[in-house]
Amino acid sequence: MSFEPKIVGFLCNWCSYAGADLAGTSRIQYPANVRVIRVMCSARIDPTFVLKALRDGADGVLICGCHPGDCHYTEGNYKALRRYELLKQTLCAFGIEEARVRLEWVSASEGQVFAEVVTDMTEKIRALGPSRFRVEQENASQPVHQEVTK
Amino acid sequence: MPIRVNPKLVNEIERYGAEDVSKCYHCGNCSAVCPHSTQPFVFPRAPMRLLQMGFESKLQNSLEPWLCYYCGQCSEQCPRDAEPGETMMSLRRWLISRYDFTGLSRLFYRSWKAELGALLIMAVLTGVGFLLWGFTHGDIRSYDGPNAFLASSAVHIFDWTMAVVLTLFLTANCVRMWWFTVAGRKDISVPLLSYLRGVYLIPLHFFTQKRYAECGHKTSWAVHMVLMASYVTMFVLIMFFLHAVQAGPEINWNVHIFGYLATAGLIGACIVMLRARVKKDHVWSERSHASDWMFLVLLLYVSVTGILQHILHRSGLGMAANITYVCHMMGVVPMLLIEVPFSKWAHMAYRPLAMFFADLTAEALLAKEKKPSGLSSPQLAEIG
Amino acid sequence: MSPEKLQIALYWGAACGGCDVAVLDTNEFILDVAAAADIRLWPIAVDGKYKDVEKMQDGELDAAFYNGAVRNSENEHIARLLRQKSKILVAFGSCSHMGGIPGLANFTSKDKILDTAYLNNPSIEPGNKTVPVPETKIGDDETLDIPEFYDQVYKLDDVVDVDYYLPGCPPAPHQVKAVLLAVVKGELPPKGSVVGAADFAVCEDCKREKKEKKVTRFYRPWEIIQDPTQCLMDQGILCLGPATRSGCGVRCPDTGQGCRGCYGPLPGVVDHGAKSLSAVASIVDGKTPEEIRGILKGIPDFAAIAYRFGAPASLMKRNEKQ
Amino acid sequence: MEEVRIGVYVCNCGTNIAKVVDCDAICASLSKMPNVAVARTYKYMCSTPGQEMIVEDIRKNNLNRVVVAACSPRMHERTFRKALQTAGINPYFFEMANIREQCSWVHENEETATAKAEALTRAAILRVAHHEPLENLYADMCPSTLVLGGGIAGLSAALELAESGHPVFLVEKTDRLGGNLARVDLTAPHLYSARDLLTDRIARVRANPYVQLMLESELKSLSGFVGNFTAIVGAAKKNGDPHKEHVLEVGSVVVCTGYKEFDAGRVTHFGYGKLPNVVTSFEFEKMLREGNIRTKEGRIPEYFAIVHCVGSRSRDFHGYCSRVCCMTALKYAHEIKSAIPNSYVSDLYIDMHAFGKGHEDFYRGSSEAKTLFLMYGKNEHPVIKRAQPGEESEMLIEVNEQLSGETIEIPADMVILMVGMEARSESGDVARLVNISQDKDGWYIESHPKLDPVATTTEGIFIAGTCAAPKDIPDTVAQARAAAARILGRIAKQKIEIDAVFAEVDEDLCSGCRVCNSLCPYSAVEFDEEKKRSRVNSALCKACGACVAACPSCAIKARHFTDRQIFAQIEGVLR
Repeated sequence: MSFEPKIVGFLCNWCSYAGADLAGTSRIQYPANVRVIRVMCSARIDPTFVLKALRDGADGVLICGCHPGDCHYTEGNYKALRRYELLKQTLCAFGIEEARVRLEWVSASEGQVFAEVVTDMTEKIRALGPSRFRVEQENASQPVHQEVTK
Repeated sequence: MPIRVNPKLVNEIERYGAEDVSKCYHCGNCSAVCPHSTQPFVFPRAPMRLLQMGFESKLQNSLEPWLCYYCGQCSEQCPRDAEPGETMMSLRRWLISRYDFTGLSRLFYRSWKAELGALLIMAVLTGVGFLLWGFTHGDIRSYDGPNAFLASSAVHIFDWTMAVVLTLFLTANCVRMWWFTVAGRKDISVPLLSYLRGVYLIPLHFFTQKRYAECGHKTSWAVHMVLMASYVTMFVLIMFFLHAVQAGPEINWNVHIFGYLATAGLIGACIVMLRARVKKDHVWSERSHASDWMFLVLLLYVSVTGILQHILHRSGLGMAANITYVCHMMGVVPMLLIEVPFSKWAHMAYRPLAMFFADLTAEALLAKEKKPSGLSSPQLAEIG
Repeated sequence: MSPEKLQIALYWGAACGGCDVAVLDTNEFILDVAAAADIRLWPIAVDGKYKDVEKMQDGELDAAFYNGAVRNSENEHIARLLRQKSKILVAFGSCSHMGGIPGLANFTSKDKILDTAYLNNPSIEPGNKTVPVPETKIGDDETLDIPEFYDQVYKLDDVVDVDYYLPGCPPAPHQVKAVLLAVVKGELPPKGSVVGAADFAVCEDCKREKKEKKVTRFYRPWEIIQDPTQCLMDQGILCLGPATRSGCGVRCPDTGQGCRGCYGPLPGVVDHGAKSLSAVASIVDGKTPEEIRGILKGIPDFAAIAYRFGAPASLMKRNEKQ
Repeated sequence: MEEVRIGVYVCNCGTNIAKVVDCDAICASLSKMPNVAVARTYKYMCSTPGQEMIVEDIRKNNLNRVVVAACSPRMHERTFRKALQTAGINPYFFEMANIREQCSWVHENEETATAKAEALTRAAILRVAHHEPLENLYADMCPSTLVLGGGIAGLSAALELAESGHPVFLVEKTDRLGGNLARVDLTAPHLYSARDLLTDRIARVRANPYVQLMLESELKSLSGFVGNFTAIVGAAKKNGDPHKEHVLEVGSVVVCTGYKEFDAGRVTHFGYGKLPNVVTSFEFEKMLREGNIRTKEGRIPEYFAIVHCVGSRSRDFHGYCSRVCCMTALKYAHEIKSAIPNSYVSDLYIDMHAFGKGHEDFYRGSSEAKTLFLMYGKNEHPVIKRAQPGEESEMLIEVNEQLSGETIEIPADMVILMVGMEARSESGDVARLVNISQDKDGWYIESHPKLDPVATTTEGIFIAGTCAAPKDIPDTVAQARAAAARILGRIAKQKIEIDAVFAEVDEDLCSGCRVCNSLCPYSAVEFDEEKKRSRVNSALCKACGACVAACPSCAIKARHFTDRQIFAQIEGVLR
C-alpha cells in the first residue's frame, strides 16, 4: 500500500478555517490527508500541540493563520510566527525534517490557497516518507499516545 | 507628438446642426446597427468619441462621415438619444467647411443669415447684371432669335465661365480633402497604381449611389437618384445643348423631352424631400439645418422658374418669359456659386471621392498589416 | 540488619555523583537516617554488592532511591532489581526524573559519542582505535564483558515503574531531608507524585521584580550588567524560571544566572521544553521572520537549553537521524 | 463524576455528505467507542425533525454530550447548541465535526473521505468528553456614551443618543464642530449645501442638555470594559491646562475621528506647489464657498481640468478608492459650468465610480453638460506643464488617454487635484487608547466587514464614518446612527452579556511571571501587584488563547479550548 501522509492542521477560526470552508463551498478538491482542528487564533497553538501531533503519528503539522496585519485579534498571527520560528529550530535538533511542520497564511477568501497549500504539503511529505513516530506506532502493539495523556 | 484636444469642438459642431453629442456614452449600438460600419471604418461610435474628446485633427482626417447616408437606424437605436445620425450629418457640413480653403463655407454654415444674405446679394447682382446685359444687347420682348434679350450664345459663355470657376474652387477643395484623408496621413502610403486601379469608383458611385441603396431605404435612394439624374440631365442640356433648349418656339422633342423629364424629376423630388422635412416623418428628416432648407427651396425655385419661362416662351409671351428667365437666373447663379463649392451641393463631389479614398485607405491598411506582422510563417500557417 | 529499622538502598545510574553529594549535604541528618534505617546499598558510601541485593526477597527493601539516568545495561539491570526488591522506588534527581544532563546525548547518537570519545579527538593517542565493546574475548574461553552502552538515554520510568519523583540537579538538601523524613515517617503522597518540590514556578519564589515582557535582544549573563532587583527575562537573560517547578530555593536566578529548569515542568505540563519555548518565543518583539530570527540568534542552541534536563522526557525523546 | 454519555449524529445533508462519505459505516464504527450511547444518521440534522431527534435522545437516553458530524461549525454550531439548551443540558456539551465543507465537498474518493470523516468525528467524540458546562456572565451597562469627534458622524451619533435621553460626552479636538464637512460647499449629487446640513445638527447638539460638549479636548486614557469604561479627557493642545482633566464613566465609545486629505505635495508629477493654478479639491472647495473662482493672477479661468485619484488607487500611495472624489469631481464640473458658463471642463479619471443612489444620473448629467471625460491608466499619470506663451491656455496636460489609445494634450487654466482620504496621522494613538485595530492603511478595523461594520473587536467600542474607511455622507450618517442604535439596545437591556468562552487564570498555578501580560490585544490580562498574580478580565477577553499557549505553568485555561480538549482531538484525528 502506498504511503498516505497524515497531516494535522491547526486552523484559526476567523481566516483559515473560514478559508478551508470556502474551499468546500467552492468545491475545490484537495487531498484528504489533512485533518483540521479549529482553534480561535493561531496564537492559541501551543508548540506542545505540534509535538503531541507528531508524537501521536502525524507525518506533518500545518498551522494556518490570518495574513500578517489581518489577524482578527490584531497580532495573534505574529505570536504564532514567533513560536514557529523557535519551534523549527527545536524540531531540527530532534531530527524532524523542516517540511513536516509548516506555517501558512490563509485568509477567509483564499479557499484556493488553502487547497494549494494542502496539496503541496501532502506531496512534499509523501516524498519525505512516514515520520519515525508513525513507523514506531505502526510497529508497536501499544499506541504511543496513551502514555502521554494522563 | 501628443494630439491637441479642442474642448470647444462639440460646441463648434453644434453650430453645424449636432445637438446631443454629449449624451453618447460609447455603447456602440449605433455602429452595430449601421449597415455600412465595417472595419476599418467603424462609425458613428468612433467619430462620436473623437468629437467628444475634441480630436479635431483626427476628425478632419476621417472619411467616416462621408460613408454614412443617414438612414437613421443609429439614431433610432441609440439608448441615450445622442442622435448619432444627425451628428454624422453635421460632421459632413463641418468637413465641407474644413475642405473649403476660403472660409466662406464656415461662415455660411455657422450663420444662416450670412448664407441667406450671400444668396440675396448674388441674386441681386445677377438680376442687375442680366438686366443690364439684356437691355444693352437685345429686346426684352424677344426671347429667341437675333434680338433675344438674353441670347443663348452669350449665356452659354457665361455658363461655361461659371463652370470653370466653380470647378476650380471645387477641385481645390477636393485636393484638400485628398490631402487630409489620404495623402497627408503618415501611417499609410498609397501607391500610384492603386489610384489608377480604383479611380473607376468615382463615376461608379457618382452615378449609381449604390451604397445609399444598401442603406435599406430604397425609396429615399430612388428619390435621391431621380433628383441626381434630373440634375445631371439638366446640367448636360444646359452646358451642351443650351441653344437647342432655348430655340423655339417649336418644341424640339429630341432635346426637350429630356428637359421635361428632368424638370419633372427635379420638382417631384424636391417636393417629396421638402414634404418630408415639413412632416418630419423620418429620422433623417426630423432635423433640418438652414442650409438644407435653402438648398431645397432654391432648387425647387430654380426648377419651377425654369419650366415657367419655357412655358411662357412656348406660349409666345416673350417678355414674360424673359422676366422669368432673369428671375430663374437670380436663383441659379447664387445657388451654384454658394452651394457648389461652399455648401450642401459640394457633397456630390466629396461622396464619390470618399468612396474612392476609403477603398484606397482600406487597401493600404491591409497591406500594412500583412507586411510587418512579426509572425513566422509556420505561425501564420497555423492561423490560416 | 534490624527488622525494626527501615531497609533502604541508594543507587547511582548514569550520574555525576552530585545527587549522592546532595544526600551527604544533609550533614548530620544522615546520621539520624542511619539510626532509623539500614542502608543496604549505597555504592558511594556503604559496602554492599549487587549480589547481596539479588539475594534479597522481593519487597524486602522499604525504599530505593535511584539517581542517574538509564544509560547502559548495568543501569537497567539495577533499576529492575531495585524495583523488584523495593516497596517504594524513588527517582532521585533530574537524571532519573527526566533524563538529566546525560539525556542531552539524545540529541546525538551512540556512534557519534564513541567516535568523539575514542576515535576522533585531539587528546587521543594517534593510531589508537580502541572502542569499548560489550564483550571481549580473552584467550580461548574467557570473555571480558562490560555493560552494553545504549543508543539513547532513558529516564528511570521508561524502564521501570516509579513511585515518586524527587527532582533537582541535584535536589536541594533541605528537600532531600524532607523526603527522607517523609519516607521514615511513612507520610507519602499518592503514587506518581513529584515530591520535594513545589507545585508552582520558580518565579513565585524569585524576589526579582517582574514587569510586562518584551525582548528585543537576548543576552548571555556576562554580556550585560544586571539589575539584581529586576526579572532576568525582562533584562533579556534567558531564564526557565517561569516554566520550572520551584523548590530549589531559586538557586540560579539568585546568583544572576537564568533558571536552567532542573526541577522540571509544572503539573499539567506535557512537555517542559515546548512550554518553555512557547513562553520565550511569546515575548520576542519581532514581526517578520527575519526580525524574529535575528532576536532568537541571541539564544545559542535553544533545544539544548529547553531540554537541558529533559530530552528523554520530551515528546520527541531523541534525535534519531544522527 | 457522572458517567459520560455521548450521542453521535452523522448528517447526510441530503446527498451533500452521503454521496461521498459512508455515513452509516461511520455511525456503526463509532457507536462502539467508549461513552457513545447513541449513534444515528439522518438526512438533515439541522432540520426541525433532526433537532427534535437529538432533544428526544438527550431526554430518553440521558445523554450529556452531543456530537454532530455535519457542516462547518461556523454554519450550525449555534443551532445545535440551542437544541441542547432546549433539552435542558448545557449548550457547551456539544461538538461538531465538519465533514461537509472540509470533507465531502473537497474530496472525491469515497474511501479516503469516509476515513477522514470518521477521524474527524472520532476526534469530536474524544473532545466532547472533556467539555465543561459554561455559563455566560453579565455586567452592568453604564448609559453614558463617549463620542470622539465632532464631524457629521460624531454629531449624528451624539444626537441619536442624546435625543433618546442618554448622556453623551462629545469630544472634539478643534474649537469648532462640523469636521471636514464644514470645509465643503455643495454636496453631490443632490447639491445640498453642506452648511445647511450641519447648522441644524450643531444647533441641536448645542441645545441638548444631555450632550456635554468638550471642545479642544481629547481622550487621554481609557480603561475598563464594555459597559464600564473610565475615560480621562483633557485639553487637546499641548499648551492647554494639563490639570483640566475630566474623568468620565461611560458604557460605550463611538470613535468618529474622521480622515485627513491626502497631501498632494507628495505627488511630484502634478507640479502641485510649483504651478500656481494647480489646486487641491479642498482649495477649490474654498473658492466655491467664497464664490470666487479665480486663478492666482486674478483671471477667470476658461479651461478647467479635474484630475481624479490623486494619491488613491495607486501603487505608490494608497491602493484604495476614496469613494467620494468621483462625485465631488462631477459636482465641481457642475458648479464650474453654472458659475462660468463659457468654461470648458476636462475630467481625467481612471474609472468613474458612480455607485450610489442618483450618482449615475449625476454622471450622465455632467456628461451631457459637455464635461470632457478622459480616461487615464491606473499607475500612469497625467503630466501637467506650463504652456508656451501665446497658447490659448496657461497649462497643458499630457495624458495617455485609454479609450482612444492616444497621447493627448489638454488645455487648462486651472487644474483641480482630487485628493483622496487617508487615515489621520494620530489615528494610531486613538487606536491604542481605545484598543482597536487598524488595517495597513491606518483605517480602523470593524468587527466584521460585512455583518458587523460598526462594532470593533473590542466590545463597547464602535467606529463610525471615515475613520473606518473612506465614505460618503449618507454612509457616514447611517453608520453613526447604527452605532448609536447598537448602544441604545444595550442601554435598554441595562446588562452586558459576556460570552462564556474566555480565558481564566488558576491563581494557585500562576507564579506571576508576567509572560502573558503583554500578549493580550485587548489588555484583558491584568497583573495584581498585591497578589503577584495575573488575572483575565473576562469581559475584555475575546478568547484568542494567545496567553494560554504562552503560559509556561499551564495556569491559564482557555475555556472551551482547553489543552485537554485539544489533545483529545489530536488523538482522535490520528487514531
